[in-house]
Amino acid sequence: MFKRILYLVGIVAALSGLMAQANSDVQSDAFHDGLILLADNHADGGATLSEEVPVAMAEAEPALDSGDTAWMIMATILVIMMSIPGLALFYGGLVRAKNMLSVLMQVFVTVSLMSILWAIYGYSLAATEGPLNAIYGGFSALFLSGIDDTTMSGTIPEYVFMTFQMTFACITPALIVGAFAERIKFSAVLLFSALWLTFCYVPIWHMVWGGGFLSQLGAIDFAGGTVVHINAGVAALVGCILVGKRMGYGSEAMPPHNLPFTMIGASLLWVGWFGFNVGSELAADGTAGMVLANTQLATSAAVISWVMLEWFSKGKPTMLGAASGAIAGLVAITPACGSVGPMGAIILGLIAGVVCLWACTGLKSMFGYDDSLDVFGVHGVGGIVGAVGTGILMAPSFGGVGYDDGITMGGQTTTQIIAVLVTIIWTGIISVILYKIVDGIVGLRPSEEEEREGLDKTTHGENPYNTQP
Amino acid sequence: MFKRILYLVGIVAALSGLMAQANSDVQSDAFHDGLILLADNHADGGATLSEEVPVAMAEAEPALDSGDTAWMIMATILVIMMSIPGLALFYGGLVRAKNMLSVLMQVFVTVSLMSILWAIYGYSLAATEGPLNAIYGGFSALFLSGIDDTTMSGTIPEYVFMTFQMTFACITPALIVGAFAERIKFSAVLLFSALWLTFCYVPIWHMVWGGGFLSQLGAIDFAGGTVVHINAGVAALVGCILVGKRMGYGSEAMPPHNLPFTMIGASLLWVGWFGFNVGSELAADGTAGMVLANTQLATSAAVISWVMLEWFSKGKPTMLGAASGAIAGLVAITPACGSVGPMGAIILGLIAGVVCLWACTGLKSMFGYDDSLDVFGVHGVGGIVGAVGTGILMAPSFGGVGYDDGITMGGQTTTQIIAVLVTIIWTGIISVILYKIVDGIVGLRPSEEEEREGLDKTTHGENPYNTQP
Amino acid sequence: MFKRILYLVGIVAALSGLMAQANSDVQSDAFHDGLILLADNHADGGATLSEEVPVAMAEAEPALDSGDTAWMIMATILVIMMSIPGLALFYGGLVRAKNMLSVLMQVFVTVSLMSILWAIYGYSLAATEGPLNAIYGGFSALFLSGIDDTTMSGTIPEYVFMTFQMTFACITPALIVGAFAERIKFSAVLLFSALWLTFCYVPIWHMVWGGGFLSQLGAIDFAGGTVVHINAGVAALVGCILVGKRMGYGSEAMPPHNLPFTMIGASLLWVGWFGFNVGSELAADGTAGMVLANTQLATSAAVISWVMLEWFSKGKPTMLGAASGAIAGLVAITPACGSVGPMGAIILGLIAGVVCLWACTGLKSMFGYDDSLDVFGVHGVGGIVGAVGTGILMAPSFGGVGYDDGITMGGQTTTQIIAVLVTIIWTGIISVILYKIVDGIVGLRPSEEEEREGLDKTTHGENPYNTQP
Amino acid sequence: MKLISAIIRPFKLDDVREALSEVGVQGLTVTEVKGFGRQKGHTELYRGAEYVVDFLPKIKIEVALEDTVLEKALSAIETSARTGKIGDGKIFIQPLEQVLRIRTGESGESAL
Amino acid sequence: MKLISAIIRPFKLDDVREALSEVGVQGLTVTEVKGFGRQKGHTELYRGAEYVVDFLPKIKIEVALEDTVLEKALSAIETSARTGKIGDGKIFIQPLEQVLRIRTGESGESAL
Amino acid sequence: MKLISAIIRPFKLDDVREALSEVGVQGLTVTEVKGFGRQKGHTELYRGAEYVVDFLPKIKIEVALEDTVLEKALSAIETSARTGKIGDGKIFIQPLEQVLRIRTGESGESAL
Ligand SMILES: Nc1ncnc2c1ncn2[C@@H]1O[C@H](COP(=O)(O)OP(=O)(O)O)[C@@H](O)[C@H]1O
Ligand SMILES: Nc1ncnc2c1ncn2[C@@H]1O[C@H](COP(=O)(O)OP(=O)(O)O)[C@@H](O)[C@H]1O
Ligand SMILES: Nc1ncnc2c1ncn2[C@@H]1O[C@H](COP(=O)(O)OP(=O)(O)O)[C@@H](O)[C@H]1O
Repeated sequence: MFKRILYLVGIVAALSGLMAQANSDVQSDAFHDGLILLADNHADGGATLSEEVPVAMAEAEPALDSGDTAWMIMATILVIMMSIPGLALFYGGLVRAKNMLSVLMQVFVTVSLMSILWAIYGYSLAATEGPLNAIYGGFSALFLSGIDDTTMSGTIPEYVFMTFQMTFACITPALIVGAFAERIKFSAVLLFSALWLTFCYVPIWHMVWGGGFLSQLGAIDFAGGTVVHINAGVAALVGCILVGKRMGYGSEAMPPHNLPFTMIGASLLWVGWFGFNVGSELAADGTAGMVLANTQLATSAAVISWVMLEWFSKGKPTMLGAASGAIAGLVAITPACGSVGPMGAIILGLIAGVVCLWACTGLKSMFGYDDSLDVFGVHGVGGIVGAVGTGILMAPSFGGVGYDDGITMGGQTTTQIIAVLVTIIWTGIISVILYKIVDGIVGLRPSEEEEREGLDKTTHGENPYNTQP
Repeated sequence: MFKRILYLVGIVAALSGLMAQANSDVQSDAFHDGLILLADNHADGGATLSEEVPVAMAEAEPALDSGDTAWMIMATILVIMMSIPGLALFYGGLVRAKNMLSVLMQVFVTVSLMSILWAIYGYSLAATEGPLNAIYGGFSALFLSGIDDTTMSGTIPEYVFMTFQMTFACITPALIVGAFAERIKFSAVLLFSALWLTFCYVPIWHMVWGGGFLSQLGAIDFAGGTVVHINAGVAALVGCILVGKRMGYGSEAMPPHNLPFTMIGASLLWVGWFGFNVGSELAADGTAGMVLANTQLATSAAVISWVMLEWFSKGKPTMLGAASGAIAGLVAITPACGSVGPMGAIILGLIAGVVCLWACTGLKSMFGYDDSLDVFGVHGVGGIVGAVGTGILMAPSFGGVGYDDGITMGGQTTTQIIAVLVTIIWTGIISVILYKIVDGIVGLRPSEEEEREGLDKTTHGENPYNTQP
Repeated sequence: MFKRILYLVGIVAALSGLMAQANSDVQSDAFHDGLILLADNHADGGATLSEEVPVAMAEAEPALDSGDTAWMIMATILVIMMSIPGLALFYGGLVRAKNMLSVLMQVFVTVSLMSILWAIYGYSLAATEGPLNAIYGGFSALFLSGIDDTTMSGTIPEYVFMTFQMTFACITPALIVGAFAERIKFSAVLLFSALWLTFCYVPIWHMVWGGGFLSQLGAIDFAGGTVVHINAGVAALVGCILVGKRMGYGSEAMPPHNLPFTMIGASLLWVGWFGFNVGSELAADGTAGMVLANTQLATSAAVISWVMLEWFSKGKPTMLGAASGAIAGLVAITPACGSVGPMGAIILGLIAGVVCLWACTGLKSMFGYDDSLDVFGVHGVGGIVGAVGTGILMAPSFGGVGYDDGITMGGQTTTQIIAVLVTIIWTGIISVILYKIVDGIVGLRPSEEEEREGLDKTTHGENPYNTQP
Repeated sequence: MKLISAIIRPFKLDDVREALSEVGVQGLTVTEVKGFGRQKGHTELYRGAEYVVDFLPKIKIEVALEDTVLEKALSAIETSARTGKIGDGKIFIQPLEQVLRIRTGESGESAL
Repeated sequence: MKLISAIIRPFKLDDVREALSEVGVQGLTVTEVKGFGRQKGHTELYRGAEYVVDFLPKIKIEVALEDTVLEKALSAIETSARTGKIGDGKIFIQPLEQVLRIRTGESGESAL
Repeated sequence: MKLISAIIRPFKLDDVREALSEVGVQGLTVTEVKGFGRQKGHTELYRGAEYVVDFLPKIKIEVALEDTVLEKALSAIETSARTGKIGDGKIFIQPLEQVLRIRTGESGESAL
């Protein structure tokens, strides 16, 4: 416990000193056996490296398993479907018609750009070993050098693992755009995404999954509660505050322009999320089956709890509520899905639905920020519920897989909270800096005239719907 | 044959006596070896248990096959995509704009609720052995107790099998909502679905796939012709009659509000249905390949026959006809896909397209019921065509896999008809009771004012499309 | 080189003589070991048969691999999703609202019809050995005779291979309809598709993948750059010229009626294309992983280059540009994905985005044809970029897999160009004839009145959107 | 000649059209509009944010007619469009100086 | 001043606008409407159920103009919108008492 | 009585409605229209093909009112709808002979 607080202090110190000495604090004794281990490590939700090293050493190089590979190829494809068209439609349906294409475009092009950056340097900096290993990986796989069709990552080809992780790097920055939708420059989105991938996503990935200091602490994040959702949620909150409110926010009605698109998007996110969560097992095995069941149950439970709370409190159960509940449940189960049992998943989902509804209404109006599509309320808050809930609901008494030897519920939960706080602090601070840089270079916000006319026309020169005769 | 009629009489008697003695009639000599067997049994399309028991006994516990598991995880995901967004859009596009969200919502929330109920008690009552084993399973897997990430069901983790079957339990009640779309209370849909799952879906599942009496009879239902489609189709017919016609039905035009959505829905149903049908093999093997081909061919054939009949009889081939034909073909091949050959599949599809078109027009107008989205015409009638057609087209002369030793075409077809009739009678009677119960508790139908204004606004407080400036 | 030109002359001669003696020119020495080999051959991107025969001979009949089978079932399903709803929506969103359903319908019913024709004779003529083996296969698998659930094609069931290839035969003719969208008779589409499948698709398939003369030449077409994209693109160009321009083309604005649908379609094409490209490996192995990465990277790169060029040259980056860029990248990487490395894929994508944008604007306006949805500009030109680019970028210096012993970059590239020219000439000439035949039998073009009113109303008797109260 | 514009409830359109046909009106033009008046709107909810929707969907029917049919047409609309609840709508009567039929160039009452 | 409202076929909109520009009309306002008249509708088919669609899509063009341009404008519309088949539409001419330009507050003919 | 039709910018609708309420106008009817005038359109780009869009989205507000409120209503609209840039729109004033309230059959000013 004391040691954990030390780490926390350490990382804050590291941040203030702009990462210069972060390295010396924690890197010391860990040895990181490259990608095979990485895959195991990821699959085990970040169990400490020290335990695993000997095992990995003893094992022969695992052979390619065609079943695992088949599943991981599909999982990769499913995560792509989450972003396009899933996330794009989920977000697009919620904005006003005049900004529909701008949102679709931001997601579509961000995904494309992140793919390329991930291949060029992202994967290397995240998933290899480097001089600043507590926080960043190294440069050995720049331009994917050293990888070919025979390189393995556990029982699957490394190309598959790399591409699977690429899809995570695509969707995470795309999540953020919901926060300042309808009032952001397209160039700002692209520039910010590129910077944010480099300075927030990659280091948190490395800290949690790549053998960095949070994985050594024993933080569990099966499929990305901290790396993806809290990370994106915090950047979103910072973004919507720095960019400022939409013109007319609070006085004009800004209803979703096409809820059926939002429902399609939510459904495809749900469907694709199985790639995200079950895929994070990196194999088609018994744990994968458990993750499959957990993901479906937590999501369903969150739909029910969000809708019921709306029904009882406002008198009407809404389709947008059901869709939002689904995403909240998916977010919350993401870190937990490899550790809790099905009934624990249901409990987590029920809680996530209620808490995220409150975050999108009560919390938001309390502070008055304009998070257009509730990225923080759903991903940030849902991610926190999931990350902390993992520590509790993985207890055998809730049907979970139980703790590692010598770890108590309190201990694990504290570790989880530390990982959450590190993510919030790191991303919170760095994001502020990055938004300022972007504002300086290309500017964040379009002119009032452009915002009023809608970004589709003014930025993209297109009109989403042309039904005139 | 005589014995079969006895069974039929028995089940009717059982029903009148409210299931009290159903048990004693048929349970007698069967012994049911739990889940491993279940899986085999399902895969074999309901071959009688007596044959399989010794084999299953003799076999060692099969090991996990990562290829089969990979495929079954995907199949599960595909069936989820069938419901959301597939079915939801297929239905949603067909109603008037003012009820769009109500339909999306009914499907979305029904799916969520059924998931949870299946995990809590549905799976146990369907797939384990119980005191009323001819009809219902037992309570040993309540809350999924006894299942963990090492429990197997054949070559796949039991969690995967359980979740795969969960998705069937999700979509089946959701199919029914098409029959009384545009004029049903949301609370009635949820309550009816929960009751119907418990008293119609679970017992028919157990009878046909869970070692109950229809599987002992030798009825073949590879992927759910009776369990899913006839079952839902009959409940739909009963429902639309009891709920009554839509206001203005017959006098006002009620054209589909968005056929492109219906086309997307039909396409995703088609795509997802491979999970449904090929997944029911529970393995990635040669039979799975055959099912894949059969599903594609029957569906295509039904598209062609529906469209051609429209073209010749009404002068215009319609997009809605093509989409409806696809669903009709998919329904019809569902029970047959593991037994017929590709040319048999084409024949079955051609027949299904023509018969279902007639059922949605001639039959419906003959009796004058308002089955809003033709659930009975497509799923009920298509299911019957498929179930009976299986008995005939599985003959080697049609390229099918042939009959079990000692079974003739006539014999098998009679068995198929019995299974169809049992399903119709069981679900017909129980559904009437359930609708009455629901009507008593929450009421089935919204007020006239609410129906006229549209359920989106009045029940859900939302508007699907907001394109005003 | 000289030999290659001889082949080219040979094929042109064969064409003029209406295929009568094509056979004698090239069939001579090749021996073709049926389907197992075929699968290998396809997977190897058309490496010469002579090398492989001994290996294939020596190997025992490969056993079914459940992982490979699982992946290939999914790949098949993904390719179906590319056509419906993917391609249908991509195209449908681009036409005017009054022709929306006609486009959806043309794609949907073409897919259905091609499925059946492929099962009846297409597969046999393409994938077996025949008397005209340089160009066509034989009749041994008519009606799929000889195939059952135990027949294998490599490590997967032959039924799976056959159905996978069926989905290619479905989407290829469907691609063509974009060229003459909004002004074609529905009956003409169906008749032309059936003829074109028989006289263009099947022979090119056999030439390139079925042991025909182009595969013997050593042309590499991993997943269908020539067979699918150039083939369809050329037929499209011929078609739009012969059918003539849309009424009002050039004077009236014809903006896309629903760009969000186009974006959904493009996204699902992207997602499904992994089935197309990675599936063409016919296994879940290391090469499959490489194809996965290459496909994602080339597509992303083409999105970026198309959008950037638009942005710099016209001042606005458009959503339609991003979607079109994605398709251009996908097309270009299709033949190359098994031979180039990830950085080569990025280069190819960057080039494809720029060249195809020019083809859809500069080239098209230079010649003044009305290729409604730019099928030639994207598929034809993109396919050529990819096929030729394969020859260059597969060099080890670009990170590619390198050439076969004794083959130089110049040699391979020449072979690629020959394969492209053969496809262009074959399909160019035959398509003209087929369009004339179709024009003679059912007529190509609807009346002016019908075209003005829109094909939805006049041909299909439906209206896509009915939002009136 | 007069031009009447009637604002009615959308679901009454078919009734009104039939009633007008019965009194001899042969043509009319319909526009989808939004009305604001005494009739109360409803509340919509999007993630807990409540919007009051004041503009309600209405249908505007425009009919050009001879003075002699005016009374009958007005009472046809009134009867067929009335529900008795707030929001039934209004009828506006304006002078119409001239009508032309584009197809034939006819003008005046014969152009109706 | 007069206010003319012309109901025309949708695909004639561009022609009519050009014809009006040529006679000096500088502004106009367009509404999508549905028309019911002598022109026969068509039948739509949804799963065998046939619906007769009587209301056909039309375009309403409203133009405010000085009395002096009236004749030229009318004949410009008539010529450019005519196909000679039933359903070409009507032109209604109404008195216009006053026009204001919101931007400047100008009124009367200078506001047109 | 008068019928005023104001063509305004869409985003000004709420302001105008409020301004009219303040001067006592109790009801109005709104139509989505497209306007063509001095205000320049914009260019749209579809795969490199450029289309000039001349018809811009506008809102038409129709208000029937007593002669006594006319002046106040006109200036309420002018003030609330003005941005000072080209394209602010016009107000047309027409005579209104009669108004009927469908629900009650009332006519004249009490029907407003
Ligand atoms: N002064 C007015 N000018 C124009 N349209 C009006 C006016 N007053 C009412 N309307 C229209 O009539 C509709 C019905 O009016 P409302 O006051 O709600 O009920 P009622 O007609 O029963 O008095 C409104 O929605 C609006 O479209
Ligand atoms: N009396 C009328 N009042 C208002 N609109 C009318 C009237 N008669 C016709 N129209 C409009 O004119 C259109 C064309 O009229 P129609 O009778 O079909 O053909 P035509 O103009 O050739 O006589 C109709 O669709 C309708 O919109
Ligand atoms: N003569 C006219 N008749 C009918 N509507 C007009 C006329 N002139 C302008 N309008 C309408 O007014 C709108 C604004 O006019 P415009 O000339 O663009 O700017 P302004 O109102 O500032 O002069 C146009 O878009 C059109 O809808």
